[in-house]
Amino acid sequence: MTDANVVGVGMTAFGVHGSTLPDLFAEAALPALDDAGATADDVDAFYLGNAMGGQIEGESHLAPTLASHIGLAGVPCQRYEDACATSSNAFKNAVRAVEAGQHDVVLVGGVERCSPETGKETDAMTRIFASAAHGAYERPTGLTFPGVFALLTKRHMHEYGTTPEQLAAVAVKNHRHGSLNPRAHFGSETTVDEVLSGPVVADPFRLHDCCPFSDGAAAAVVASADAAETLSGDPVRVAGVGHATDIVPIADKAHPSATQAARDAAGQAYEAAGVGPDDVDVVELHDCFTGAEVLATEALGLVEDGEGGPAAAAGRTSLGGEIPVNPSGGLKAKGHPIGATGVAQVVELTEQLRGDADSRQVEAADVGLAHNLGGDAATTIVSVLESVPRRDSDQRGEVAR
Amino acid sequence: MTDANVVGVGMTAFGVHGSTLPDLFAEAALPALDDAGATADDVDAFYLGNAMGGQIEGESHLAPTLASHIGLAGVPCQRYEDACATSSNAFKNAVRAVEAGQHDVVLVGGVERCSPETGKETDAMTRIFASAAHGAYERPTGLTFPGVFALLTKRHMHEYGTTPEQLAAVAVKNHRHGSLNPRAHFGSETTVDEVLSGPVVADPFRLHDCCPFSDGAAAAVVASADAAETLSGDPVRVAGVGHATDIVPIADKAHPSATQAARDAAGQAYEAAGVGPDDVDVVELHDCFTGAEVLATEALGLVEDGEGGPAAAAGRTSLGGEIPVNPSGGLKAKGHPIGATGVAQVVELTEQLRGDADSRQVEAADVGLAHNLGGDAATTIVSVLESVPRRDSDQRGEVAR
Amino acid sequence: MSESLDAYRSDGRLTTNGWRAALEDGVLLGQACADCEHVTAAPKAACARCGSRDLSTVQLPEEGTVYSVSRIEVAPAGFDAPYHVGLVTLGDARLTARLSDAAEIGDSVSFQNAVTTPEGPAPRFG
Amino acid sequence: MSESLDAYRSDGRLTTNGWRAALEDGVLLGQACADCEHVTAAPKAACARCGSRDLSTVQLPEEGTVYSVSRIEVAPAGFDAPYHVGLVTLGDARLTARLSDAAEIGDSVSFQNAVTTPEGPAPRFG
Ligand SMILES: [Zn+2]
Ligand SMILES: [Zn+2]
Repeated sequence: MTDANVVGVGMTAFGVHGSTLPDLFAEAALPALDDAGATADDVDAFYLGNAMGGQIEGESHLAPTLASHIGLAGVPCQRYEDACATSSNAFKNAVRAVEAGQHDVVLVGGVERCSPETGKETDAMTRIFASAAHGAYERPTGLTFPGVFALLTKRHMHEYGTTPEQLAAVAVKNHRHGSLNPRAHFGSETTVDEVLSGPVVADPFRLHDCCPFSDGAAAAVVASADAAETLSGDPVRVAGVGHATDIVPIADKAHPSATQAARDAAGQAYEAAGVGPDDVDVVELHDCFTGAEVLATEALGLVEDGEGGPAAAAGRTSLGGEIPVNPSGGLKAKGHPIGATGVAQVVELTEQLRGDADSRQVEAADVGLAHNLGGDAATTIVSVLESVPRRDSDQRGEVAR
Repeated sequence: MTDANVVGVGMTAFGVHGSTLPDLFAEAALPALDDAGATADDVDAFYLGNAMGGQIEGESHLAPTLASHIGLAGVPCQRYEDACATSSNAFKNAVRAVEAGQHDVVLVGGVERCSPETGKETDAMTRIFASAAHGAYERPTGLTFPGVFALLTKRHMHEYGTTPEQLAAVAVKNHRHGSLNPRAHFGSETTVDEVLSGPVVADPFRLHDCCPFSDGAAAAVVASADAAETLSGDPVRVAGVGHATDIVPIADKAHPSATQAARDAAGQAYEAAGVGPDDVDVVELHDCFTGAEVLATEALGLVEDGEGGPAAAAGRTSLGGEIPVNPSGGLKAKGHPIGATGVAQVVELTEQLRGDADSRQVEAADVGLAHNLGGDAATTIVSVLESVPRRDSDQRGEVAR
Repeated sequence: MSESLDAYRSDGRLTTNGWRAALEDGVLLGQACADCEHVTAAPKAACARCGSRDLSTVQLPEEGTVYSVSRIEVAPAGFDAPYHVGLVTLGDARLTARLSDAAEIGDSVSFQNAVTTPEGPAPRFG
Repeated sequence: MSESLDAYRSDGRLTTNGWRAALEDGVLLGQACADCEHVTAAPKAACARCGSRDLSTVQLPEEGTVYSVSRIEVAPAGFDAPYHVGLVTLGDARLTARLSDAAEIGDSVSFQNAVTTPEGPAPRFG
């Protein structure tokens, strides 16, 4: 088994785009290939994440269409869909294929358009997002995706005393981080008062507790250790990937607010990487709603159970705090084009571990963790990435020959 | 690298079903587990094919929902979509994970509902199927899926003199085969005259040149060689899987009627299996339209280029002929619930190679080939399966201990 | 299992269609696992906790307590907000339901009827 | 590339939106690959044959011959059957188009205009 490495990354700004999915994806994929120093000929396979292109834009069979669009026709292509964890699932499978030696260099990407630019307004998009809930059992109750996390968060508030002000602190932090990220959907800061005075979406969540409907794309080139030596992109090592699926529907989960799939996936990823939560320097996690970040910081072992809210309010998870969470702004401020989100987390961690994250750089970031959740808290994929000492580029040129 | 084996299979009848997708899938998956002699605890991962559940039934995140429904909650789940090649893509990735030792026993399955029972009539379903064409370039012309294969077939008729009567012979053969298959959507035979007098769908295809809108599910348990020893299901060896992607749109393909992706994927599969077309005893191939079968028999090397039509008319590809194609009835007569089709081909081949195919059994079937095509002839996955000498079951019980 | 519940089963199993039909008849069905004792309020082909297929169809209690609840103010197409959705503890089972009024965690609620929606029937508690 | 085509390009590339705008203006745009000489009639970010990004935007010939054709009688929602769809050889390129009349392979056809559909504009030949 060889190590898999991320050797190139690219992404569009997240926000509102009028491009078609192929054009939008090209804006992420071509820069990722360039960053890797890879040409189309170097790429052996394509792993695509797109969650809802069928429902939103009437598109299927997108992987071959996108491959042709960016010059990769010929290679085996596969599209993954696992709700909001869609492109992390593509990433996991790409990493596994490289680790097994089945492919040397693969392109992984995600793309989605969810903004009203697609012609789908809030009520239509809310229904489409609800397609990830249990169709016969959960959807008839009128449960929405904010509603799923609202149920988990309300229970967490009951169990641990988590407060609306602590939830708002998560939004304030992620907006502040997002204001440092030129690719973020929201570039402005917010305040606890502003969050707490917004309109309710699904109690306890108000508008600013929720991520926006975004368009965007993200891509990464994953290469074996040998192939990484022949490419010019600075590698980041994929140290471990965990993937677990909890029970659907949420009512049947043993302890819904524990988000067990995240605990299981994190345990797998930590074990594979040989690290623990204390070793992690920077985290990109699935904050589709403020409460989701509170639950995730606990499930990942970054803070004690019940301490997610107080930790956010105390700044422990801020840039400059003890464990910076979502320096990109997270889904909350960076945006959440569903199928692009998982790979966008990998893009951010790669830049952080390379030391290229500009004003949102986490100091001495050597171990990064991505947490991507799909469906009614049923699926989680956790990836641990590690920095690789920069090789002298002259020497490297010779190694490659 | 270990060999991957199919150790258990199951499928529903294809046709019209009023069940939900989870219930329909259970009707295939639970029998597949039973056929393998596997319990839920034995299964390490789930690979699902579902092509258009979002557009047809407003469903996403189906893999975890189906896993929970049949008792597999916890295992990593991934959904594949690659238009009509959807569940072959799931199968390929499942086989690769087993070959790499990443999982020992996995469940692969596909499910789809496409019949009017879904509430979607012909025009709506025709638009949904067209979602697999190039969105900005092909769909505005009004190109449909019958239309895609009509363009390829009309060109083939021009190039080689293939006739409508030869196309009709494919339909007649596959209806005859389907009449021997209790799970087939169409149980009745047809005639060349009946085919040629049907209403035109997309010239040169008339109604009986086209596969029906079907509902159904299929499932297979794939296991490593070691794991297969511990399970009671009779194994069939996966000798090779090839996967190639041609250019989208069809206008840009070098020679559209050659279906190059099929040639490339078949080449890979033959090489991996160490066999050639002459070694193949039984074929399940992608006859979404009669012309597609003609093109595929040539691309797979079963007949010379240009001989696909005459070969069908002469009975060379019939049960009892030199190379029986689609003994199940194929997509044409067995039916084509999009996301279930690829795995259903594996189910049929497994039964054929085990010698369990009753009145449609191909004699001395030791090498089987499945060919599954997706999108505008852009994607093809070809799998070669081989029979394994039946072990004495008493001996096997001891080996397992 | 009571014989009267047989009408909602097919091939010895509670399917989703049977579960829905019972709900529309005002009968709240669940399944109890013989192996791990998990009781689910959702129609399943196997136990979601342990994978067993040894499930008996049971009628769920109609009185329970609110486990969690949210007031939905932004609804999917086809639904009119606001409304309340909750997780309700019913004996050994936990159920997802529409709540007819605002409620707090721990409140007692009882089964009222099935609410009809574009996505099918859902149990309503209040 | 003629300077007049620049208006349809953004960031030096022919995007799908630019290709559509040109088509609606009666201008049939394609892209020629500097590396393998493949000419495509579809908007692409790279050459579909060789992967090169060195594509120049070109105006396609408006006269061509039918490469293949089908009369569609069962149409998708939003389209009225019957109508004809063809692959048309235009110099070094091959184009997918609506044909205004029945045609045979080898027939000469010429570009007429853009037909407006629920899926966007398509070139019409006849
Ligand atoms: Zn159980
Ligand atoms: Zn080229």
